[in-house]
Amino acid sequence: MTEEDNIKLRLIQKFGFLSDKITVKRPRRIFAEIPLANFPETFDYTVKQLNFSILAAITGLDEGATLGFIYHLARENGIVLNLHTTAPKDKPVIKTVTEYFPAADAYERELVDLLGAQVEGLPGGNRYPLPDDWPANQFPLRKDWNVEMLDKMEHPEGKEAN
Amino acid sequence: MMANVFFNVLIFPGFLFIVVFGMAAEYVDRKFCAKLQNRIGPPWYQPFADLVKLVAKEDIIPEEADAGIFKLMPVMAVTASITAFLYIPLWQTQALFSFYGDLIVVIYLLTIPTLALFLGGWYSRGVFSRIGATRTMTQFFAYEIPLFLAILAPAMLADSWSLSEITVFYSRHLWLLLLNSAGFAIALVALLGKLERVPFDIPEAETEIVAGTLTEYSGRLLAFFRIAIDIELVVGSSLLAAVFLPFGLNLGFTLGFVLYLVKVLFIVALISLLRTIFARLRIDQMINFCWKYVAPVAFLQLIVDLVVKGIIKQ
Amino acid sequence: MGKYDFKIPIGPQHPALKEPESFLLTMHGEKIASMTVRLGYNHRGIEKACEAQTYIRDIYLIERVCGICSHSHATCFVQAVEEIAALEVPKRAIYIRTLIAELERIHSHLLWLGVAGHEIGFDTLLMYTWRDREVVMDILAMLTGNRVNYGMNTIGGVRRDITPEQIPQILKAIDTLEERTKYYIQVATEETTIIKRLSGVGVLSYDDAVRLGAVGPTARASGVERDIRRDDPYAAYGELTFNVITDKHCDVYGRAVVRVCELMESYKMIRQILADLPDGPIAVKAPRKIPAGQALSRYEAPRGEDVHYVKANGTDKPERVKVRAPTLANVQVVAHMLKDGYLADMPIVIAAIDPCFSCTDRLISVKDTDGGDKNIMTWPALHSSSIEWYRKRGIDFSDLNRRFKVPEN
Amino acid sequence: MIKPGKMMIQVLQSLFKKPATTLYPFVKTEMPDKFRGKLKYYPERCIGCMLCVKDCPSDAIVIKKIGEKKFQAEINLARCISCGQCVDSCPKDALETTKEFELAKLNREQLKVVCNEETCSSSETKT
Repeated sequence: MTEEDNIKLRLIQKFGFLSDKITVKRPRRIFAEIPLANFPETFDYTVKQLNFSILAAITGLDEGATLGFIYHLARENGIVLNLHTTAPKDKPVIKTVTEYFPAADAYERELVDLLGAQVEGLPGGNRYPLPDDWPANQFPLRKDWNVEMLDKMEHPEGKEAN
Repeated sequence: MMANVFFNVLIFPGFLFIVVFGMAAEYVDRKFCAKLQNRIGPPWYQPFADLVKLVAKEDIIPEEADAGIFKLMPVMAVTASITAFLYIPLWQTQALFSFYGDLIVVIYLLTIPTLALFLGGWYSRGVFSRIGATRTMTQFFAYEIPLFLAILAPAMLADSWSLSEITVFYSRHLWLLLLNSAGFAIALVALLGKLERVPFDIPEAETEIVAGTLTEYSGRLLAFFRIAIDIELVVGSSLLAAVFLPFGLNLGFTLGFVLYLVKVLFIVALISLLRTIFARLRIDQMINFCWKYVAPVAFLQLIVDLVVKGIIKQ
Repeated sequence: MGKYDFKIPIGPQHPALKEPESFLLTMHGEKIASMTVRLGYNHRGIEKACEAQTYIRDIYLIERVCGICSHSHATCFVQAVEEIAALEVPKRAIYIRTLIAELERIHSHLLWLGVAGHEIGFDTLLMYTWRDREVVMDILAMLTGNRVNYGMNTIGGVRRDITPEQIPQILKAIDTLEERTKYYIQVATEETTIIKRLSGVGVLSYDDAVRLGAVGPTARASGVERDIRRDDPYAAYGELTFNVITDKHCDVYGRAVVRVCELMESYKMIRQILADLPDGPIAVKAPRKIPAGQALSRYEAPRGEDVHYVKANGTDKPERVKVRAPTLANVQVVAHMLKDGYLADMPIVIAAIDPCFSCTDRLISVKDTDGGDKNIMTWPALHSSSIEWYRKRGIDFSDLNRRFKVPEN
Repeated sequence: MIKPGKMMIQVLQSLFKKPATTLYPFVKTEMPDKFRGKLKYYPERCIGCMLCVKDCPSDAIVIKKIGEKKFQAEINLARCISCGQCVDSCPKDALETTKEFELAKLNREQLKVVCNEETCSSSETKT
């Protein structure tokens, strides 16, 4: 049995609800769908027990009614586990993973700025990557947003950008 | 008589000559440096073109700066270095003006451009200028004493505080010059610090604090500072040439003058060479280096000169 | 913040930074007490723009994420697309891609060495390394046509072939570069001022490197043995033999050593590639519409791990393209490394991760808006104001355009 | 092994070497053969398939039909990013990259090049 299948098996053994949600696309690439409610425990298990010690990136997706989040976790030997979870657009709340990976800070800020996700427990700091005077509720990576909206966008009057 | 003095001060070998020679020295420095770095380098008129460009630009004085001091300091720097130049023997043993103790005056006049840089930077009130100004001052304390000691040692041996008399003494005892070669090296290192050249360009370290003290300067005021630095380069090199290389001073005007130019440009080339082969030091490393190695060697030079003086007297 | 502490802004415009980025340092004399980073000044909307364009167009857009590692981003992207479309890329194409990738690494590392020299005030090192870098730039120009943005990749292969006459030229250039690199190794390990400025500066321990997720040479200089080329082999790296260079210095000096030694490995790899360059076609025809699917592609760029995620929806435009450039992972580390350091060491510590902020920021161009802040001058206003300034002093530049006007056709 | 001034020897050797830099605008540099510079358009070969227009990443090229089997290309050099994709896409080799790279003009209008059978003969592309 390959290492990828072994990881799949261990995940299914631990979390029964994942039985048909994990696919091994090709060597070293595993994709898994995880319900939002079970995400923290699954994430904790993968990082701490399965030794996925590198967070390569977090991708945010606009999937119509929901926002998708993919956590690309990697092992030292090159195996990547992509944990995909979704949150409804009207309540796009996810928990921060900065306690596991301090570097996740930048990726999560991107989700906040570009997709309008709300990340619980994200430490304070400068926003990234949009300018400080960017208007609220404008999320460029959402599918209903297009560049023309930039022209119609109200420029906050009198508010000085530092 | 009066007309003669005016000619000497304003045209030759005073203001006009030294400004032109300063720019020529800057050109030699830049071109030689470029050659060492395997580049073509600037054309001969580049320093002059830079000057014209700066003079044509608008002077911007920061709102928060102390306008009086901000404007005064570049002029101070230029005048002080030109004044110092008049007391240095150039192509003969006699300087244009001299009196007993002019060595001390020249050394002090040479510190004025540094002080002017410090004050100008400090009163610009910009954050980078202030860091630059503080660094200028910190560095000043590190190189100034070795420079004093290095120039003092030959003076002790010559038993005179007048630059002209020192050159007279050494042109009679040429072999004694070899004794001062350590002093020459130290003075050269200190001069690097004074001129803020790599490895001691800490106060204007471009990648750290933009342009250091000169960050807020622009237009004519910056042009004045640039001239002052060019003149300082010539004056410093001339001082070193007068104290450490005082040979061939009785060849008459033409030959002597050419020899003088060669000497100064040799020292300028040495400075260029030094600045191409080192990285910039950090301010703490620079102070460490100056106090740990340069100052003790300078003291040693002083002691050697004192001992030799004792032997000669006997 | 203590009584005598003060703040200095490094950036968005600063000579030490080649691209706009802002670091606000709280200083305690010459020492840095703390700092905050503000990224995002180079955000150009590339990820959003990718969604609006076809795959073919996206290659060139992605290539322009960064000028120095353009081949890295383009390769990373096309690999993901090829994986989704299940394309069988010809072996020769894969080898040519790898060749360009290694040549790019050489030029990037030599560039870094020069920049590092400049940051510590050693301009001679800058001039010399950049002169020698021209050798590899000429080779890249010969193989691909251009010095940067090579445009070598296309979905399903590469766009240009290598002729047999070019191979000896590449080998000759590699020999020259190898000799020069040996000299730079000597300089870096022997020149006193370089050692003084680099060692003990910007220390990042092994544990911190792992915890903060450092990538590339920055991580390897702290003893973290991570290299995507070996761990997650892509392109032809699975068939090449090379060493992953690590170093135990954990400081800027270690990072310099790692980069210079990696150059030697790259020369080795290029010789292997040219020796076993397979024959055959250089590209397969790719469909315009990519079937639905997703792929994650990882790539060891000169600066560290580059990650691209592509999601396709069956049309000729991607659903989502995500780019994680190496600098975004490393910039987190800089704040840690700068703490309690000297201001003088700030440029070299920032430079030591070989930052590329263009890569890091990728999204939205902000249009200049009239009104708002009155101090902002538009270009025509600035132009007429400067003409006015000179006219007051008796110099008239206003008809310059007329005199310089080039006759129409 | 520590040696201050390690680069001294090489630096002094440089004095007797030819400079590595050139005086560019006075000394011209030759571009490599595969260089992707200004585009050259052959109107007589064009069949109006619009593949180049479709694939251009920066919308720099527009092909217009000006008569029976006659086409003209409007190339905006200010937009062109010199990727050469149009040349790859063209099925009839009606486009070609040249070695010309000094394209700076005083205003943007001059960067718009119109090519048809009258304005550019098959061998020469005029600006």
